[in-house]
Amino acid sequence: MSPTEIHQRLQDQHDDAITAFEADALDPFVLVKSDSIVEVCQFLHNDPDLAFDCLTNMSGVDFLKEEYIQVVLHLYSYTHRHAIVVKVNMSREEPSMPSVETIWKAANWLEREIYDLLGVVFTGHSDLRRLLMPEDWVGHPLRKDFIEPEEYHGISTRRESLLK
Amino acid sequence: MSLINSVPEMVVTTKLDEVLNWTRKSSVWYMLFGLACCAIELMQTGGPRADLERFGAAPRATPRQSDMMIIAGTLTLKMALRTKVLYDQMPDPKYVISMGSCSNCGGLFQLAYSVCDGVDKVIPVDVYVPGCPPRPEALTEGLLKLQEKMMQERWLVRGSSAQAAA
Amino acid sequence: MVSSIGRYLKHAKDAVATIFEGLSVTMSHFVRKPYTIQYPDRTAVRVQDTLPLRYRGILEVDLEICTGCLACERACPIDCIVIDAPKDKATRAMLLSRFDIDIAKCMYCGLCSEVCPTGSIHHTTEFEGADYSLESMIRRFVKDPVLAYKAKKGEETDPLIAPVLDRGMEFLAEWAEPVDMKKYKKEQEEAAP
Amino acid sequence: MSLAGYEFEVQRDDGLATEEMTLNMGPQHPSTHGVLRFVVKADGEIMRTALPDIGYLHRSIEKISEKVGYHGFMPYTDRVDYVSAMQCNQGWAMVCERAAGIEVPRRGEFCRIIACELGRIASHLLSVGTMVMDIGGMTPFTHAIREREKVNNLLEDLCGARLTFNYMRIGGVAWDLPPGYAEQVTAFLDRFEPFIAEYNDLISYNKIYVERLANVAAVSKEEAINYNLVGPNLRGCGFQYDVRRDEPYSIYPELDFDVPVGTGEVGTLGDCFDRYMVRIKELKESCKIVRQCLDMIPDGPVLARVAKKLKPPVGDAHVRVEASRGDMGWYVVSDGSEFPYRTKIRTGSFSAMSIVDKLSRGIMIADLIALIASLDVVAPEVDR
Repeated sequence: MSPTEIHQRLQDQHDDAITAFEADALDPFVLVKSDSIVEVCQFLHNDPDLAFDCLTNMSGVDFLKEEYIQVVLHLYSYTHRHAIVVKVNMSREEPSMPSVETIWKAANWLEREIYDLLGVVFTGHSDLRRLLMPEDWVGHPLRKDFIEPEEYHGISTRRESLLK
Repeated sequence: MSLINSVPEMVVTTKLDEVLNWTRKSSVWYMLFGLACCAIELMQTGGPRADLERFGAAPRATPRQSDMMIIAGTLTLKMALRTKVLYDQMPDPKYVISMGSCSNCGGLFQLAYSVCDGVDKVIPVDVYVPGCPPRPEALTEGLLKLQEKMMQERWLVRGSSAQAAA
Repeated sequence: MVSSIGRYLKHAKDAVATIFEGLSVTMSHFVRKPYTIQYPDRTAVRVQDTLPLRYRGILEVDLEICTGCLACERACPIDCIVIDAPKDKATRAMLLSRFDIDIAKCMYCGLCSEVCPTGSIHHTTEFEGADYSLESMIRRFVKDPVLAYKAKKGEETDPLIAPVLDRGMEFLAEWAEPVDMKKYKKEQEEAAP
Repeated sequence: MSLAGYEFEVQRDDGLATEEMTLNMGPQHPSTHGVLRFVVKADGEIMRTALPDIGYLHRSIEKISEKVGYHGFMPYTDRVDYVSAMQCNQGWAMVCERAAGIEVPRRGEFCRIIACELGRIASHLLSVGTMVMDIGGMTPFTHAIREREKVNNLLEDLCGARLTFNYMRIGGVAWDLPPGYAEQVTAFLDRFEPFIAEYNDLISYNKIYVERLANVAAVSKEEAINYNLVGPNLRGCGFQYDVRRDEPYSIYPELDFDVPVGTGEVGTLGDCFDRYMVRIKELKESCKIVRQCLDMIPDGPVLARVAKKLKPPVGDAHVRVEASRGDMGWYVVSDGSEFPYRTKIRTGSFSAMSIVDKLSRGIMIADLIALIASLDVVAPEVDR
């Protein structure tokens, strides 16, 4: 199915959840309201004509100037060999969205990574802990306003160049 | 009374020192401590083409049995604390070869937030090997350099180099 | 009971048989040529000389043909090259007063030699640089300030510089020449019929 | 370093008390393919669960991309997956080309594929070699490494480095094939193809080896897709899917190659042995692809002219590349400046690690090693 058709089907079912659709982008995407993401994803996964059985990628992007954080889900269907991108926007101050872990197991670690690096809280996630950074790390490094700490457990994170 | 660095300098004792050093340098067992990219080159160095065992360097799986630690790869802050533990577990005398740019000074990951820029911030380093990653021959050269250093140490004889050896 | 003993014996037989199969491959190595390169001293030629020209070993700078354009310093993503090239006020020529490369930090990516217009900065096949301290691993190429090289119109005539320049061009020739795809496609289409 | 959630537990069944034991494996462990840590809860020899603890090699490559620009990031992609750096190069080059709308000369594409497939051979060789070493056989590892050195030499002739190639550029490749390269590669392939049979003799069907791998940690197709297992791990479940064939990019549609899948020949479909065997079979396919490319390679330029300060238009792009460890997703967001706004790399090892927790339930502790080895996990690819 083409992205436009996918969007049409989504629109028929979940009209109020979809806020925008961009068909001309390199990867056409639908923008979904954060509180209805689970229903939309459930539909995308279960509908036999869509059958998005695989979450290939999930990334968080911090838009500092526009003051929102965006979570981007790249979905792919092994059954029908088509793809769609789902984007969710949320506020920078308290970013949170429902977890889609129950639909795709792959989301478990991807969401943990986003929580770790960008601080997005996924409500309903079974095990939301830091994944990559140590548990006592302060801050979310992939945020644009992240400032590198001076030292970690007595190890300084700076190094003077010998070429000075 | 311990004999270490207490005997006066004589031909016999210096020769004995040399014998001691020669035996030690001919069996530097290194710990399998692959961190990142350099670990692959470390494997290849242990492999058939470069064959590090020609110089008596055999891989050991545990720090308790090894004389040398080859820091092969990027040391992250999370790993730096563990590296210190591993180093402390090695019996004296112990040596460290820092292999590759990342462990020398952070190298290309100096820009990163989670990387410890240089292994010498955590443990003392004896030989630095440049390269990203160093080819097996370069690591072999690093080992030879370390052996040179080992040959100059004094264990029995009192002398100016006693401080350095200790 | 009998069948289980039989199965056990069959497993044992299989295990022994496949071990010997594997060992026969290993044994065949007794008659194959040895593969180890006896670096450093027991090789017929130095290992460095067996490496291809493209090999990205430790960087070297030919100051005779360095134009002081700072392209390499800018191309380096990690700032391991530092060049000071002030203008001499009296003669208005460019002086090279400093050209340092930190080989302990360098990542040997080749981005600096790719942009060099004369092939002055290039990777050599040298890889031996292990040392006891980081300070001694900085390569300082400028001892006394030298004049930067100025490209001449036409052929280089200076007998001292010409061979160095030729060598630099040899390094440059290794790099692929970028083309304008639109133009290239048009040429192809014109040539086709 | 708290171990929250892994507290010591005592379980009492009827009569006999069994203590659940919490073991710590790694981060420095000789057979974990890099620095990984597993918190293993075991009941005797049987594992209840093995929770992976990753991040010991998190080098913030994604953040660095925001500081070094599009061209300067290329060397860093080598370090994402250092065992098969070529495909990472290609992934980054392709996503930038897609975002900026750059076309690659045809010869450049062929150079890329030749390099990539050689890289795949090198990667799979290391994978099967270390797998045998993890299981306990030291000699086959040296055999694999010996052949890998030859591939390394070929790649060194091509791009001057053995591991971190930095071969590709946005818009093509940095070096054309050196003179006489086709003959060199063909000579290697002629020598290498019989070696695969030798490796099968030496190890693949060895009784002890088979017993260690067969029926261990089998994955079903649905489970694999749900956990987003990719590449050889997915094909090991008997599901024929390869990005090179099914979502073709570059010149793969013109090439003729098979997609080997696991058949469950010695045990359950999708067990460790199947995943291992897929890699052995892929070695052959890669040889086939390289041969075809060498025959078909046209003349012409290899590198398109690209602005020194590349500024793709505002927007985002996502590409998928079949790397040695499977489908690798590259996502880049551009804000119109010369630095990427955000880069995300979704790698095969990452999803493979996330399934370890599930697969490790109820298998022996020694099988965990076989499981990790068969998933072919490379630590920096998990952590980036």
